[in-house]
Amino acid sequence: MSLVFLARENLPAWIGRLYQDMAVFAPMTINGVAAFRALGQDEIPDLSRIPASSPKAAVFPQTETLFTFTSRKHADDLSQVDIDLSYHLAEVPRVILGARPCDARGLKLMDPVFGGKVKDPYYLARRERTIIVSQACAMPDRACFCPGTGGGPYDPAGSDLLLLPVADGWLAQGLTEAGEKLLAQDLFTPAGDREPEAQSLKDKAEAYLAQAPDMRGAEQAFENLFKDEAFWDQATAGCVRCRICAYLCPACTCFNITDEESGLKGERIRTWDHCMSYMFTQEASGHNPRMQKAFRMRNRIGHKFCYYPQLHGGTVSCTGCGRCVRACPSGIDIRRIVESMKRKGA
Amino acid sequence: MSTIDLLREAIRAKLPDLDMVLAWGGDDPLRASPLFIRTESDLENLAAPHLYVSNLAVNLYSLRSKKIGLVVKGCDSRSVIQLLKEGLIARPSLYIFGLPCEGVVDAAKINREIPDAGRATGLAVRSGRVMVQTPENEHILDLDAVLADRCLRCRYPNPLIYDQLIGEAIPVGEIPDLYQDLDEFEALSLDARHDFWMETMRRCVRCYACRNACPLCVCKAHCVADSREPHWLTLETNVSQKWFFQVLHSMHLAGRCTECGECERACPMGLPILLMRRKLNREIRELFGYEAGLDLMTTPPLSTFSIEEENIAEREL
Amino acid sequence: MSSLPNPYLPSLARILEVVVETPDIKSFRVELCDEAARESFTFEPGQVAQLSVFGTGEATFVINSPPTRREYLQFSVMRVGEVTGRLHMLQAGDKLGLRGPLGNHFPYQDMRGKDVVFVAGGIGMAPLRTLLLFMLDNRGDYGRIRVVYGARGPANLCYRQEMEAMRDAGQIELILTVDQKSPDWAGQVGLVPNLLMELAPPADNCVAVTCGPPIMIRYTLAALEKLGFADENVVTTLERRMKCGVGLCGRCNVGGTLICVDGPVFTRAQLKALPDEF
Amino acid sequence: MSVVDGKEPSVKELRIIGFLCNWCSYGGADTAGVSRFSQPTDLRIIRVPCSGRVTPLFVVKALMSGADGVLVSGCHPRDCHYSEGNLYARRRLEVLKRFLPTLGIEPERFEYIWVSASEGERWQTSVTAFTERIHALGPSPAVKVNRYDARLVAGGL
Repeated sequence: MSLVFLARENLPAWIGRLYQDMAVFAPMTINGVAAFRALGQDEIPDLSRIPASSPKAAVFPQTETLFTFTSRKHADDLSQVDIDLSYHLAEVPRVILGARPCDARGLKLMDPVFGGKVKDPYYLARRERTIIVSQACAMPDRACFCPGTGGGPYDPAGSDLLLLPVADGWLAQGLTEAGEKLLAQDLFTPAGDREPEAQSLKDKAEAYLAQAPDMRGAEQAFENLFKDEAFWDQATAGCVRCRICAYLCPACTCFNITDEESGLKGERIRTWDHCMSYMFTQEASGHNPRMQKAFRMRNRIGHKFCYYPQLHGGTVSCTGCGRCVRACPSGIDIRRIVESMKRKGA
Repeated sequence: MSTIDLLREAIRAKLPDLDMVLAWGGDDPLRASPLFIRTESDLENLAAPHLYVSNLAVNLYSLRSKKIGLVVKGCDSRSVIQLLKEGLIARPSLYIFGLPCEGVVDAAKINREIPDAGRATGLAVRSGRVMVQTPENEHILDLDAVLADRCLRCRYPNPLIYDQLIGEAIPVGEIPDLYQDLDEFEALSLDARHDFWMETMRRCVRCYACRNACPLCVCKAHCVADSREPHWLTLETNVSQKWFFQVLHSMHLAGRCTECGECERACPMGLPILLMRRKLNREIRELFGYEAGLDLMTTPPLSTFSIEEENIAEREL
Repeated sequence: MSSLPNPYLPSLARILEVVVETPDIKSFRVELCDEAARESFTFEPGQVAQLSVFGTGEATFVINSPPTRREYLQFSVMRVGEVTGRLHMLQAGDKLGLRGPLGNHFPYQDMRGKDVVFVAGGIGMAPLRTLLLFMLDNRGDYGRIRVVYGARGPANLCYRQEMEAMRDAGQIELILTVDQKSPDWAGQVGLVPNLLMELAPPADNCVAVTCGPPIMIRYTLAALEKLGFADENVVTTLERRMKCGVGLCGRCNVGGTLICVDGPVFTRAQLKALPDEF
Repeated sequence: MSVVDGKEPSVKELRIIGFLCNWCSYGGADTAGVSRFSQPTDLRIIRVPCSGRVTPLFVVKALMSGADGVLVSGCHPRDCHYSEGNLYARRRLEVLKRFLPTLGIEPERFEYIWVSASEGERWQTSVTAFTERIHALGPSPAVKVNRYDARLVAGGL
């Protein structure tokens, strides 16, 4: 497919037009931290930084209503109550703008979870209405390791449209029909001879990431180390059990379900959950199969690098985006854990 | 000998008597991570002192059954004092290496200053300047521009409790205006302050890193924020829930918080949440002349009372 | 609304009767409100369902009436937490939500022609009751049926009258036991695994089905191994904290196996292939 | 403001939560009622064992959940049934009152006072004054928060 050019100064106009037809999720930088959000009118995203959060909330919101329930008491017999249940699926089309290739891959990792044997209608309704416009990573940083998970800074997988950075804008490459459609605008001009410039940035980015450790093929090592409590204790020593790693992860999908009510009305909500929390597996009886944080970390690593790959043809549930590494308050680096696991458990 | 060599030797000498020593290490050029030293070989991973950004006291409560060696900066030592004072940890199971501190760099500030800070390969501090090396550039910054906020208003560069001091105590410099940021914030209109929290809490992802990185938040899995009975909070990630949690956290720290700033440093969204805690601290200072974590003897002001309160007027309607 | 079925949406059910089994266990006999749904509801012994108390939440319980008896679905609930606490406040006529059936079931086809020994502790009798009643309703298919069932005290034995009636009718052999002596108890005293060893059922052509607190299960499995039961002839049903019940929410895994969809029923042979994380 | 004896035409009632200690202020309110002192009806009373039971979070939670004002009332200092509960309360509630403006909430929405069981008249004047104050301030800060949340939900889809 041919490339077209979008000048940096035309980005706001393009977003303005997209905004007419769909919700736009894009990174906004505040206080030095870029995070995805649904843009308001005339808000201009910052595509220059690697966003601290992933855009997964666009398809899997941190909180969503599964259904509402309303109790109706019978006027003639107040002990008789009818309960009405109703639910609503997303209808508004949306575009994720400024996703990174690792983010697009993250959605691809979530798809088989929510669209497998059991179909999750809430996720699928959003997913079907979502267009992904990714920006290739010309400037990966030291926390990035996408090639080690099967991706790459210019990996087109999962994107509808890929923006390749050049000095004064982007070369846009349509990858799907939906992506191509977004290009049918006078704001885009022929790419001319800009392709070598984009190519050279790509080469540099890939060279920068050449040392990324391979996170794949650790299934056996994990199983071998499963009972090595000292290993997991050490890997988890600094963990303060916050939820950063799971909440910023483009591939984490675990969730909680709770009820909230007020008077005769209420709703059942689904919220992101986190496996490093003691409460995650705490049973009402008092029994907890993952009492210690080391066991919870073991499950976290196992899920991403053993159980998920065993179910999905060796693909790890990690895109190498590096967000957990960048933001961990204790500097825990998932690369180091998997590397030493592969070494010790070989 | 340099500070790091002194520290290494001090730890090496005490290590046989201790289950582990908590210090800072790792290979990130912009910040060190907690380093759990169990064997001598772990000592090779010690990082340079201007990167000792985290407060290791956060680990003490969960390790209270062990014999722990701990390296503290002046600010960290206040958390240790507060934990001891509240009876949450015991002094005999603790060996404290006190480290006079000239300030630590704040990686978030460097990230704001330098677009390619994420690619940094090295950092050096020399005579008030910070050199950050990246594959393409060498950036030079003023140290004051990238020091952690708490260092800019530091009054206790020397630890207030220790078994052994590493190197020489540092003379305490001029004490800057402690609450200038708060004064500026309070000069805003009530509505503007309200809106500020709305916009701030909007960005909160409710990861509880602020709570979990706090050395004085010791309720862990029993935090009321995670409880359904009583049901203080729902799991909804709307502004009202997130805001209420911040108030709840601040309130539970009133008269206990030492302003170590870990809540703010741990926040992945860079939210200025220490402000709330600082406000409570200022009021407690003005009302009761009290600051947390300075000594082992005084009672925290909200755990006691005076029959005649000097600074509280009778309220009438 | 979409054409996809919504796996999170419960059906409404009505409580027909509440039976007080023990001081902290009640059985709820419920039926689906919608008549067509009621007619088409099928399940296998050992499958579970999620019960909702709207406003409080959902929890997983085994359907402990057998599929052969269709007048109601029975769930026995021990009061331990938020949802079970609210369930215990409900009465006949109240409405709740029901999502199911979920999970796998007891391999009753493989047990045909064999002797069966049930080993249960406390509320762990509930899932076994399903299979027990199912076998009684197909009595000719199975050999000797023995039940070893224990609880803290006599008052904590669930379904006691029901099981004693089965014994008196000669349908099963029954050993009831309590942990501690008490003046109102003339029966056996002692822990379930110990009584099982005393009973020493021959492992030959026999299947053992067990459920109870984790510690009891552990000792029971050891006892069964000593008695010579092959791993594939030992069946248990597991519990985990569950939310979605359909394999998505991610908390009930043991290794890559999800208790909610791949379980809750496992043979010991299957358990041995899983990581040791119970 | 509506008034029990109906002398004043009612304006829209607001929601004011009163946390009253069991031993003094609840009695004071009762005395006011028994003496047939007219009082505004905006106050919803929650009886607590002691003003020392009132954590500042009760007040914040009430305000954030839609209360337009919160009044805490206990025994006079030195008169606490448990001898010192109100003295602890005084410190906590004073800190809270000074904290509220930093959150962008008018500190006037919250007040704490001491009313004994015999002070029916003092109760009447206090509750009337507080209710007037809250009416002057208008509806609760939660209204703004909820409006903000609703806008985000619409934007977040």
